[in-house]
This record gives sequence, C-alpha cells and structure tokens, in this order.
Amino acid sequence: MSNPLLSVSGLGISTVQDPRTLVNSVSFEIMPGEAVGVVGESGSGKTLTALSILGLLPRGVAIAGGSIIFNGTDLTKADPETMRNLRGSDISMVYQDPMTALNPVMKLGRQLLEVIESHEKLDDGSVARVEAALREVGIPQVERAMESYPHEFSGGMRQRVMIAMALLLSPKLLIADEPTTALDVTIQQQILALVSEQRRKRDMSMLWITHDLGVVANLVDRLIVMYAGNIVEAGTVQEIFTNPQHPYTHGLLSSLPSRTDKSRKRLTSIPGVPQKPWLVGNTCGFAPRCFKVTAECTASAPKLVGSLEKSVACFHPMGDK
Amino acid sequence: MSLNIVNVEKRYLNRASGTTINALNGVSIKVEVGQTLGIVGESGCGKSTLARAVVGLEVPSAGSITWDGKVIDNKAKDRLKSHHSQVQLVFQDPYSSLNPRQQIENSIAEAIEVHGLVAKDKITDRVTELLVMVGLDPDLRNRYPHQLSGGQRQRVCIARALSAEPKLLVLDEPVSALDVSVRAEVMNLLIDLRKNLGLTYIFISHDLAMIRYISDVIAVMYLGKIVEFGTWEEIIENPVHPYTKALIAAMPDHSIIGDPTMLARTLEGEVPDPVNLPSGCSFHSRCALAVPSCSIIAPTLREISNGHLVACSEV
Amino acid sequence: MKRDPLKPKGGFYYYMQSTSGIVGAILLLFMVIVSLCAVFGWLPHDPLEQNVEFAMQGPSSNFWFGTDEFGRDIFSRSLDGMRRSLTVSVSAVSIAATIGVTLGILSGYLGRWFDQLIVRLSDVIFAFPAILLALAIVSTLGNSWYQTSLAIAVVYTPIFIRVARGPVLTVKEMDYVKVTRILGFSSLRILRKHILPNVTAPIVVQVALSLSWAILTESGLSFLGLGTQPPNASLGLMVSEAQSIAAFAWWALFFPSAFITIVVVGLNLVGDGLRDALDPARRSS
Amino acid sequence: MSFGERISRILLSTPVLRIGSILSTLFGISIFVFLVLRVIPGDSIVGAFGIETGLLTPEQIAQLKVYYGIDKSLPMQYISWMQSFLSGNMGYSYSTGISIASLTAKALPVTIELALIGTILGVVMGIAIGTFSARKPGSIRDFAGQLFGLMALAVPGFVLSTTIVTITANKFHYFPNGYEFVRLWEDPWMNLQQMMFPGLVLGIAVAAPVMRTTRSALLETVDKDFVRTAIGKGVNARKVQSRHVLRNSLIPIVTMTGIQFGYLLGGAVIVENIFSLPGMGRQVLYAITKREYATVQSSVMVFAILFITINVITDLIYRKIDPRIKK
Amino acid sequence: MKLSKKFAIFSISTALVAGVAFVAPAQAASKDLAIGVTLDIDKLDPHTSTSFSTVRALGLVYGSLVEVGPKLDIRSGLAASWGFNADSTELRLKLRKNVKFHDGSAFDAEDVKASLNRILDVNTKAAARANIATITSITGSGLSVLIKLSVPNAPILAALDGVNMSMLSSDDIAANKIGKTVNGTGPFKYVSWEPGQSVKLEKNVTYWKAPVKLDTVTFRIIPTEASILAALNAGTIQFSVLTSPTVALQVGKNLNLYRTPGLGYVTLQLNARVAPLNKLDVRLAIQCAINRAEVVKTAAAGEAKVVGPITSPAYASDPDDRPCPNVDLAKTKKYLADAGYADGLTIKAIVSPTQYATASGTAQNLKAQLAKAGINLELDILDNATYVSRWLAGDFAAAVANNGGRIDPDTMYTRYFPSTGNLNKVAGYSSATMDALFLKGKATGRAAERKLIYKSISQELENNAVWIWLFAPYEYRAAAKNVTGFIPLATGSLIELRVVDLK
Repeated sequence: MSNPLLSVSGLGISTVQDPRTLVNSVSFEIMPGEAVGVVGESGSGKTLTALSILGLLPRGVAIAGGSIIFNGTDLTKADPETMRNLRGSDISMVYQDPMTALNPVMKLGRQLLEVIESHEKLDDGSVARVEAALREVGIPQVERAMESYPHEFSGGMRQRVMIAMALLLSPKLLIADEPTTALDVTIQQQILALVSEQRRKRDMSMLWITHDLGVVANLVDRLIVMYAGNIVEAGTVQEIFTNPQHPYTHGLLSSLPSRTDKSRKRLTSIPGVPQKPWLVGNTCGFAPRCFKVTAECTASAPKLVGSLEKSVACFHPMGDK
Repeated sequence: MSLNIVNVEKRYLNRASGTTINALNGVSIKVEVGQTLGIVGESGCGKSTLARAVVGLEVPSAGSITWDGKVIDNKAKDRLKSHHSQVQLVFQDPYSSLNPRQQIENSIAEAIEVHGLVAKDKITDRVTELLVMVGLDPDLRNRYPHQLSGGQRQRVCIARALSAEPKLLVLDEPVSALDVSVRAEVMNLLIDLRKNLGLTYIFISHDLAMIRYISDVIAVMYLGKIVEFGTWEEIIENPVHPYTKALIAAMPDHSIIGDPTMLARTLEGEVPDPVNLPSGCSFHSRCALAVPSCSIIAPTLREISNGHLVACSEV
Repeated sequence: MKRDPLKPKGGFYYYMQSTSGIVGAILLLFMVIVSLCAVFGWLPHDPLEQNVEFAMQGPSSNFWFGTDEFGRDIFSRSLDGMRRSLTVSVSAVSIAATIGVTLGILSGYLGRWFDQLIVRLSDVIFAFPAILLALAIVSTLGNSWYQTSLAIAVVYTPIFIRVARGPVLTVKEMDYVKVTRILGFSSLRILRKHILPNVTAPIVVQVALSLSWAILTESGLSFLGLGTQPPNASLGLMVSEAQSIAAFAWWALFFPSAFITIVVVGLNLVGDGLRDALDPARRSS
Repeated sequence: MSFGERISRILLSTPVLRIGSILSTLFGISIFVFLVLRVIPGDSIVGAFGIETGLLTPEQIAQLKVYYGIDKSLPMQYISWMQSFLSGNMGYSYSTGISIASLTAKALPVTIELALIGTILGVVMGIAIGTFSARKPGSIRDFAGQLFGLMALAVPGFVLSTTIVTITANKFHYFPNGYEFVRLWEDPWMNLQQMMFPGLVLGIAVAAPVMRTTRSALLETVDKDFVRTAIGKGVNARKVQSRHVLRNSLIPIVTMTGIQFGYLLGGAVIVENIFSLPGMGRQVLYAITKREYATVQSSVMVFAILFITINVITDLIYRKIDPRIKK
Repeated sequence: MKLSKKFAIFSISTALVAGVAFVAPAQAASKDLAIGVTLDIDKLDPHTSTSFSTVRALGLVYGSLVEVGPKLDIRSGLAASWGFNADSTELRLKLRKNVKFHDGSAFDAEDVKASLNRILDVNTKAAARANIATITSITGSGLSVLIKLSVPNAPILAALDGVNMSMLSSDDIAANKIGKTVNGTGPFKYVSWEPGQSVKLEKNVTYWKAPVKLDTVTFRIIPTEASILAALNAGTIQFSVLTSPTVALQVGKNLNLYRTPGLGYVTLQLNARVAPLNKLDVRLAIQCAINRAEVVKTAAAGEAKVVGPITSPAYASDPDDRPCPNVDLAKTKKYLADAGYADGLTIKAIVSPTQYATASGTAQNLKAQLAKAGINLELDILDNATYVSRWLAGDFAAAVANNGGRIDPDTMYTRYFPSTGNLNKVAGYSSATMDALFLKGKATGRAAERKLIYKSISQELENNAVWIWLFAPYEYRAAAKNVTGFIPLATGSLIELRVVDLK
C-alpha cells in the first residue's frame, strides 16, 4: 500500500479569542486516488476541517494543534509562499455556495486565467486551456461564457465553472465543500456525475464534505462521520451504511425516509439538538442525545479505534448486525 | 369543505428589464379536507408562489382560489376573524419567520389576543397548551428566537400557525432548513398534529423522500404547471411523466450504496427561464421522449388511471 | 445575584464588547457631565457676563481656558456651549428622526404613490442648498435655538427617511412580517410590533452620527450668522466668533474646537459601538 | 401584446420612470425654491438699494417692481421665470444685467473643478488611509488611520481654511488666491495652485467618510467567499487585495463619494469665500443677500440638475463596476 | 509591500504639487496696483449705485463738480470755482478748462446740465436725488453754469461731491449709454469688469490734475478680510480696504496701515414711537446705562472713536454733551422707576451681523451692559436684507445700526429727523423743535451760525435720547510698503490713488 497523499493527525481548530474548540483532535488519511466523504451536521466541524487543509480558515479561527501532512509537507507549518503554490495547483477546492464563491465583478474567463497566472506564466495557449476546461465540465458556448459574469449563470452552471477552475491545473486532491447543497436535485445529479467522471479520469483524490448521506452513498470510497467537532465513526461506505456502529450514525440513517421503504412507518428520531463542540469537553459529545448513554460516556471521551475500513469512537457501539 | 384552485396564473412584471416572469401558468387542483397534498418540484417551478397564493399573500393574475367556497384574497380587513385564519402557512426558514424582537410567548399569543380567540385570562394556558402540543417545554416561553435551535424555532412557527385554529396548513419546505438529525422529529410532529387536530396539509418540498413520506396525493410541478398528479404510491412507484421519472431517479438515496448508475445523468440541461416559456410543452427542451409536436401543442392533464393525471402526450 | 445563563444578553453587553463603544461612551459621559454642569449652573463664571478688565486673557487659575474679547470666561462658555450645542443638535435630530423615520417607515411599508411622493420630496430637499433652507426658516420663523434646530432638522429629515425606508423594504419581505398578514393583523399593529422594532438598529446608529453632524452644521450656520444667537454660546458659534481674534487669543479658538472634536469623535465612536452591538451578524459570532 | 399593454410597459420601464422621476423632482425643487424665496423677508428692491430704499418714492418703487418683475402675481412670476429658465438664458441678474446663463457658465466650471479636485483628493486620501487601517484591524496603524478619519470629521472647514490661509500667507508669503482667479485653460499651473488649498480643505472633508467607508467595506469584503476562493486558487496576496477585495468594496465607496460630491457643491460656499474663488456657491450666497430672485432660483436649479447628474453618473459607475446591475 | 508603494506615490505627488506651489510668478514691469476688496461692484451707473464698493471703484473713473478733501474741506473738482447769491438760492459755477472725457470729448456746461437733470429725473432713480431736490433750474453754457434753488440751501454745495453726483457726457446720456459704457473724467479709465472677480482700470493720460503714476488699478474681490490680509502679506495685492478692527490689528509692520475715523457711525436706534421706548425716561435710562468706551473696547477691539450725533469734523458734536456723559446706573434706576419699570423691562433689538464687522460684538456688549441695569435687550438677529426690510418699515423697537455719514449734517440727517424726512419712520422720532432747527440750518449760509444750529440739533437728539450714538468705526486702508503717497479720505473715496506711486 502506498503512502497516504494527505494525512491529518490530531488536528484541533479553535477560535482565537476566549479559545473555543471547534474541531477536536481529528485524524484521517486520504490515499492517492481515493475519495473520502465527511458527513456531519452544521457545526460538526466538517467544513472547518476542510478549510484548514488549505489554510483558509476564517478570521478569528485558527489551527490549535496537530498536523496536516500533504505529500510529505506539514501544511500547518508551511510558509505562505509554499501554501500559495499548493493552492489551486496541487490541492484545489470547490465551495458550497456557487453564488458567493465567484467574484461577482470579474469575468469568468479572467477568474479562470487567474489560476494559471498564479502558478505558471500566462501564454498564448492559456485561453485555449481555460476554454477546454470549461468545455470539459459541460459549459455550452464557451467563448461567450469566458466573457460572462457569474450572475449571468445559473447555480448549476456556476458550480460547473468552479469545478473547471478547480480542475484546471489537475490537482492531486480536490476538496469539495457541500458543492451541491444549494442546487436542485436534477442539477445535483449532473454535478455528481461530472465530478465522479472527472475523478476517475484523472485518478484524483477527493475529500467530499456533505450533510446529505444520500449524496455520498455512491460517490466516495470511505466515509468519516463527524459530530460536535469529533470524528465519531469512519470506514468504508459499505460498512457505515449497512452496519453503522456509532449510535449517532445509526440514528441518522434510520431517521431518513428512504425511497425504497414502502411502509411509511414512523421515522425514528434522535431527540435533542446537536451539541456545540466547545461544550463537549472530555466527554462523548453525543451522550446527551444517546439512548445507550451511561456514566462512562460523560466521564471521558471515547477514542476512535478500529481499522481503516471501520473505526468508531463509542463506548457502547451498536455491534454487528 | 375543500380548497379549490382553479386555473390560477401568476405573473410578475420586472420593471428593471420590462419583462414578465411567468410564475404560475394555469394550475388547477382540489384539496379535500383531511387530505395531505404534496407538491414537489425544483426551484422556480412555482410551488412557493402557489403556497403564498393559497394563504392570500399573492393575488393570482388569473383564476381563483376558494376555501370553503369563499375566495381568498389579500384584503387584510376581511381576514380579521374570517375564514382566512382557517388557512395558515409555515415557512421554510425558521430563522427569518420569527420576529427576532418578540418573545416566543408573544409570537404565539398575538393572534389569539388580536382575534380574541380565547378569553383574556386563558391566553397563557392556551399558549402552554400549544407549546406542549408542538413538543416544546413551556419554560421556553420567555425566550427570544435566537436562543432556540432551528428545530425548536420551526416548532414555534407551527404553534403560531396553530394558534389561529386553522383547518388548512400550508407547509412550505418546513424541514429543509433543519439539521438532518432533527428533521424526523418535526416530520413526526406534523403527522401527529394532522391526526390529532384533523388538519388538511399542503406540503411543499423539493425532497421527494419527505413528500413521499407524508403525502396522500402528490402534484409534480414544472415551470408553473402541474405535470403529474396522483396518489403517493402511483407517483413514486409508477411515475409516468418523463420529468417525474427524472426527479425520482435524481433523488439521492442512502439506501442504495455503491451503485454507479446512481450517478448517471438522467436529465440534461437546466430549467428554462420563466420569462421566456418554451412553446408547447414547457418540458420538451429537456425531454427524451419529445417529438416535434411537443414544441407546438401544450399538453393538458389527462387521467391515465383512476386519479392519476399526467400532462404529456407521449405516455 | 446570580445571572441566569440563558437570559438574553442585552444590547449593553454587546456594546461594551466594542472598544470604540467604550471610548465613545466615556467621551459621551464627559459631554453629559459638562452639559449637566451648565444646566445646574455649576460654572466658575457666568458664561454671559462681560468683564472688560479681563478681556482677552490667556488661560489662568481664574480663567482656566482664558477669556474672549468681552472678558467672558471661555471655560464657562465652553461648558454652556456644549450644553447648547447638544440641545440644538439633540432637538434637531429628534425632530428629523421622528418625522423622517415615520415617513420613511410608512413610505417603505405602504409603497405605491405614497412611497413615490415621499421619495420625491426627500430628493427635493436633498438637492436643495441647506443654507438657503436654513435662511428661509430662520428668517421667517425667527431665530431662537429651536428655529435653528428646525432648520437643521429639515435638512436631516430626508437622511432619516432613507435610513428607515431601506430596512423597511427588507423587513417587509421577511417571513415573520408576511406571517402577520396571514394571521390577519392590522397594518398599524404590523408596523408597530413587527417592523419598527426591527429597523431600529440603523436608525439608532444614524442618530449618533447625525448628532455629530448637527453640531458641525450648527457651527457652519453660525459662521454665516444663521445659527445660535449671540451672546449665547454654542460650540460652533464660539469657534466661528473666535476666528477673528484667534491671532491674538489662540485659546478662544482652541478650547471650543477641542470640545467640538470631543463631541464629534465621541458620537462617532458611540455610533461605531452601536453598529457593532446592534449588528446581529456580529452578535452571533 | 395589446397596444395598451405595450404603452404601459414603456411607461413603466426603468428609463421612462427614471426620467419622469427626475423631472418631477426638478419641478418640485423649482416650486420649492420659488416659494422659499418669497417667504424670506426683503425683496429685490431692498436687496439692491439697501437702506437707501427708504429714499424711493412710491412711484419709483412701483417702477422698480415692474423692472424686477415682482409686480406680477406669484403664478405669473413663476411662469415667466420658468419661461426664461427653459429658454436657456435663465433670466437676468439685475445688478450686472448679464444673463444668469452666462454668469453660471463662468461660475459653474469653477465649482465643478473645485468639487472634482476635492473629491479626487478626498477619495485618494480616504481609500489610502482606509486601506492602511483595514490591513490590520485593531493595530496601532488602524488606530492612527481612524483617528485621522475622526479628526477630519471634527474640524470645521472654515477653521481649517483660515488656518491654512493665515499660515501660508503670513509665514511663507504664499497665497495664490490673492491673484486674480485664472481658469484652468488660461494658466493650468496657476489655476492648480489656486485650487490646491481649497481642494485640500474639501478633500479632507471628503476623505473622512470615504476613509471610514473604505475601511468597513474592506473588512467586510475580506470575509467574503470569493476572496477565500481567490486565496484558495493560489492568487498572491497583493492581487487578492487589489483585484478581489478592493474592487468589490468600491460600490459603497462610490456611493459615499457620490453623496459627498453632492454635499461639496453646497459646502463650497464657505471655501469659495475664504479662497476667493468665483464659483456657484458665492454666486448663490451673494444673490440671496441681494434677493436676486432669478439668480437664486436659476442657480439652485442648476445645482439640482448637477446633483441629479451626479446621481446618474454614480449609477453609471455602479453599472461599470458592478455587472450585476441590469443594463 | 503594496501599501507603502501606494503611499510613496501619494506623498511624491503631494510634494510635487506643494513644490510647484511655492514658485511665485514673476513681477510685471509696469506699475500695476491690485486692491483687495470684499464686495464686487453692483453696477456701472454712478448715479444709481448705492453700494460702497461701486462708489469706491467708480470714484476713480468719474469726476464730480466739487471734492471733499482730507480735512473734509470742500475743494474744487470739475468746477474750478463757485459762488452763492446773498440768500443762497442761486449757485454759480465756473467749470475747469481742458477737462476731457475718456472718449476724448470735452467737458462743458452741457454735460453738467445733462448730468444734473438726469439725477433730478425721477425715472433715473438716482441715489442722491433728494440731496439736490431743491434745484429748480440749471442753465449755462461753455464753462459757466447757474443753478437755481427753490429754497435757500447752502449745504447743497457739499452735496455735489461724490460718485452719485458724477458728471457724465451729455452725448452718452442722450444716447442712453449710461450703465453700459463707462466714460468719465477721472484719473483712471474703465477697462473691464468680471462680475464676482475683478474690476480693471488703466491710467487716464489726459487727466486734468497731476499726471497719474500708476499704469493700472485692479479691484480684486476677495470675500473675506482675513484672506485680503493674507494676500497683502503674500504680496499678491498691494492695497486693500478693510473694515474689521480685528483684522486691521493683525496688519503687521511689513505693511502701512491708514486708519481714518469715518463719517459713518454705529448707534442703538430707539424707536420712540413704540412702547416702552415712547417714554423719554426709558430712553434716558438706556443712555445712562451704556458705557460707549466699553463697547469700543470689546466690539471694535478699541479701534473706534466715541462720537455724538454729528460726525463731520466741521460740525462734530461733543460726545460728552448729553445727559449721561458717563455710565450712571443710579440715574438709570431712577429713570426706570419714573417710567414705571423699576423691575426692569425687555426691549427687542434687530441686528444684522453680516452687515458690518462690529455688529455682533456691539449688540452683545450692549446687551451685557444693559443687563446690569435691569434692561433685557433681546437680540433679533437677521440677515442683512431682512434687517433692512424691517428697518425701512420701522418694524423694530431698537436697532443696532451702522448708518452712513455725510460731511454736511443737513444731508446727513435731513431724511431722518425732520417730520417730513422720508426715513422719519425709521428714525422713530420727530418734534416741532427739530423741524424748525433743520429748516433754519438749511437756510443759513454762514458757517459759524450753522455750527450753532447743528449743535442745538445734536443736543436736542441727545437730550431726548432719540438714539444712542456709540462710535464711529475707523476705515482702514492697508498697503504694501512700496505704495507711496496715498492720502486716506474720511468719505471712503480712493480718489487720491491718482497721486500714488509704486516703488
């Protein structure tokens, strides 16, 4: 087995002032060519984890510990120029909201060319390269698109442009932060199809962030489930969906109505609301909502144990079926 | 008692560009008391406009909407203690649908107070009753919206709608904005309320799974028109319209794993601009079944089996 | 007393989180103390009393800020001037805010021809030279401090119309306002209970900023003889009167100018603090 | 589409509405200035003759009223003013006998040049200092920048003006405004010297709000998603700042600048007096004291047209910098 | 770093602008005098203008029959000599020889007749018509003129001075060119007028008196006096007219300052027709409560002369010749008690601070002084035109006024205090005694006799505390050191620029 492309270990993220933990000691690896999904609800720390890899954490939020080793370089310690060189070329990112992630006052062509400009020299072929990239993601009338502004495009088209931008320099790792959440289902499906097709073609690694289990079910190889700033469960898609170990994962899966289920039986719900990561402390963050909770759960935090195929952070896992 | 939507059209004039947006293009549907109508469609299909028209927030450009035989319009003076309070709406975003400067208790009590629905000294009791009914701790009554979670807020919104003692509740994407783990609770609550209070629902969503879960009958909308209508089983199990089929195929489903066909493209292109509606069948530009006549003749809803209507000439 | 951790944090809490706000509040406190001294007459000298023997004296233990050409105590006059400047600007801004906010809210809420009318009217005043307007008001109505206030108020009303109308247009479309219409509430109730409380933030900030502008406007009008009437002192009038003697008596110009600076800086910082405190986006973070 | 629909679409279209609203605003202003002037005590005769008016016989006063056109009823006075205003000469200044159009033709460029110089200086200073401040919010340099902004707000223009005049003239024996005013095309060098100080005074007044707007707009834009996108694709910090952050912060800055430019037109009065520039501010102020109705009215209308023009220009600039605004 | 670069560019460009600024333009070789004034002229017709600035500028262009000298003596102007008949009803003038208008035409009796008739014509609206309204006929030819008067009127001679009495070309009058072309006999020729900016004049080489040394004179309008002083200090102008004492006090040793008490005076006008000022006791109470020296010290920075009603040196009133030469609060108290206002009273006074430099200070000090005597002087501060309207309508109880003076007390006050005076409403006072005294004054030719009459008038005014005369502000002319030979005149005229040289 080859070395992991990205290896995150013990990553902690917190606010700078009155430090509040937002992500607590997260560790995972992505192998070359592998697609990993991160699933979690809002506030679970999934987006921050993704942003921290590229050093794009918002103001007032910073990495509090741990390391992010990409291709042998620790990104948490890299100098700004190294990071800049990495961004957009080796690692690129697609964002949640295609409405706001593109500069509204810059022509799309210009925004794509900027990627090349930042890493290579612009030359006569650059425009053609950009046009080819746009064509590849299914943008019609590429010449016109180059001269258009983001607002002249629909959400789906914008997200295609974002993907073209991200793929322009053939990155080794594509990070996608809920790129289809803002889109309609039919468009979402188009985008998912596009991304998985491109990934296969380029043998690219991918980190896909989402709150929608349905989206990643057929897209990624392995899945990480986050809750309240911690990874509660990780493993292959097959394992997690068919045999969830963590009560949270389990509850989540059974709370979703399925299209194959014809009984319309009452949905199982998880009582309560998601915990704030900084209130978790040294406990299991899911304990207040867990039906299997014991004193142990609030006395210390469970560690994530298991293999790459399947690991869980729980004192009372669901057990195999 | 029933809600009768007859040939409703709604157009907006965009002054800046001098263009007309065709939001609803002739929608007819009837909702019987006690029934839950699910409306599904993608953004821009007119489902929210229809919801607002049903509660009187929008006046149709043509056609009529009647509840219990009486026309619903936006004249506020008629709404006071009138049949209109029998139709209430729950919005998608529980963050923007509560007045941030009003305590929960006041939000719920206001309609009761204004319309004198219960005696003054009974209002507190009634609010408690409503809070309990939607599964909230009555101790939350003095909180402000920003102190509640999304799920709690949506429950408050439901309680507020119920305070007007409605018969018909229009639910416009009521769980879309909620965290995944709390959606089920709210869905369950809605189902319980329907049973306990004998409510009629119009449940609007882009999420077929939710629609499927709660609806008795489902209407599929595309570009301001109903393209297919039928019982939930018929629509989900036996979709006929190519758009409905595509919608169902595109629905992400966690119960199917590692199936690469789930990532196949089922529908090309995007929804056309409602300013320039395609001629004929508005779906023809994206339809695999389209024949030349589809771009000329606009199909009307026709019954293909008992209670299953579809607007397509090729099925 | 134990604080209920769930009790909402008031605007004050958020206000005190802002450095500008704290500095502004301190300066504002200073202004209030100074004005109160003048209100209660806790002044070393009568601000109007002329004493030729002491004319044009520099700062001393008797006259802390020196005297002007009439031998009046500039310290006492500065304090009294602060009170008067605040009186003029507070009343001007109160009038402008009351009328402007009312019209702005109605205009935004009612829309249609009424909105058109109000927007046109405020455009008319916007495009009109303020000096001419002030001249008209002062010369037809007289020139007590309240007429000056009125003149400034007229000039500032359109600003408040705009400041109030904009948020109303937004808030009107908010779901919680739409709900009230579905619930069958009267327009008056919707305006009072649901719209007004939610458009106050920009208005409150505007009030703080306008107060500081009003003081400067008053000084500009005084410079042209249309503001506070001598011998009464307002900070602006003192500065404009001191212009001619500044060459021999720097103190006559310096101290009132410094007071103006304190007022303007203070009110702007308070405005910044309020903006921070009332911005829900900043609150949530 | 029926004929009626087409007509109503044209009538409701933006350009027509826009022009309609501009015309109605101008009409409102014309009525307003006309009435305001009539309300202020004192008429053209008093304005022209001062205390000597008392020496005039009733016949003379009657003749003067005819001469000044104030013998007619108010509506007639308004109509005849409007006629002359629309005919292009805008009426005549009674003291000089020169048409107001030609007076304005001389005074207006001065004020516009002054306001432009003030605006340019103000915008340059404001954006520079605002950027300087926003680079490190909360730092010493931010404090210094903000302090400048607040000070510039707090010092009245007339204080700054007289201070500059006194210091440069008395200490450096330099006061270009003592020479006769020269126009830009006659002697650009001299003209710029004469415009420099008044322009600076107005510039500082403009710089304060522009600085504050710039600072807050930059701080707001820096947190926008597309800035993160730009950083995320490896654009270097300098280009992120100029292409993405500053460019997108321009809209509030342009708005603020437009407003300030409008205020400058009015605020130029004091500066034009102190620096002896024969601009519109002085023309209006003088005409007000002399109760030269036609001059005041027509000048105010010119101001209003200018003010509206600035609004339109601001709009055009929006369209230029923000492609989202529909053409 | 990006910012520092931006700043570098910014500071370099600022430095460039500043550097350029300090390169002063080269001096011209010809003798050009630039005069800084605050106000523009308002018209080119010398007969109808009333503004000081117009009078000052056109005074260099036009000539009048007589002139008023530095000691307010009447000197010959375009009339070389003159004489009255015994009862002062006829004035015979002998005109100066070889006087030419700027257009080259000769000046003679025709021009005098045409000019005076133009002034007398009601339709002209001439400002000084009232002063010569007693003229019944003007005859003459060549260089002699005979003026007949309806009543004995010796003071009319003094009335012939000034720009409002300018001699115009009869041809111009006939051609109706007055106010459009400027054609005078004065030391300077009119060149151009740029409204709001400047009036340009050039040397008249054919001037009848001594040759003019200055090549050009330019009146430059600089609206604030502080800026005028700045321009003087910077050397961009060489001469100026100032009225503000505080600005005058800032004139440094690098300049010459000419300080002349003017004929105008600042007074607290009391409207004796309005209660409570209709009571003599109230008016006297006010008179006794005011320390005029203090007003001068505070409002005029000590830069003025305390005066009585008549300011002309030849007839000057003794400022102390009045019931209360000095402040006497005891007397005030008594007067107030007699009037029934022992507890004090309130009087409203109108004042226009933009009218003249000392207005606001005067009003403020008067208010402060009267306050000590229990009289509340409520100030009604108005813009100039509003003030004038109310003043003309007599719509005030008191007015802080700065009124112009004339060298002859008759022309100075005949419009105010006789009951027939057209400003008597403004004066607010008349009496039979006053009417008789004015009639007598007009008819008397002998100077000594006239002095006595006007002394009586002055006493009558002061004893009745008709108005409270305060002080005569100085008129200032500040000039660069290289401006030589200037003689200031109390009338405000700059005519002596005809002898000024520029070294």
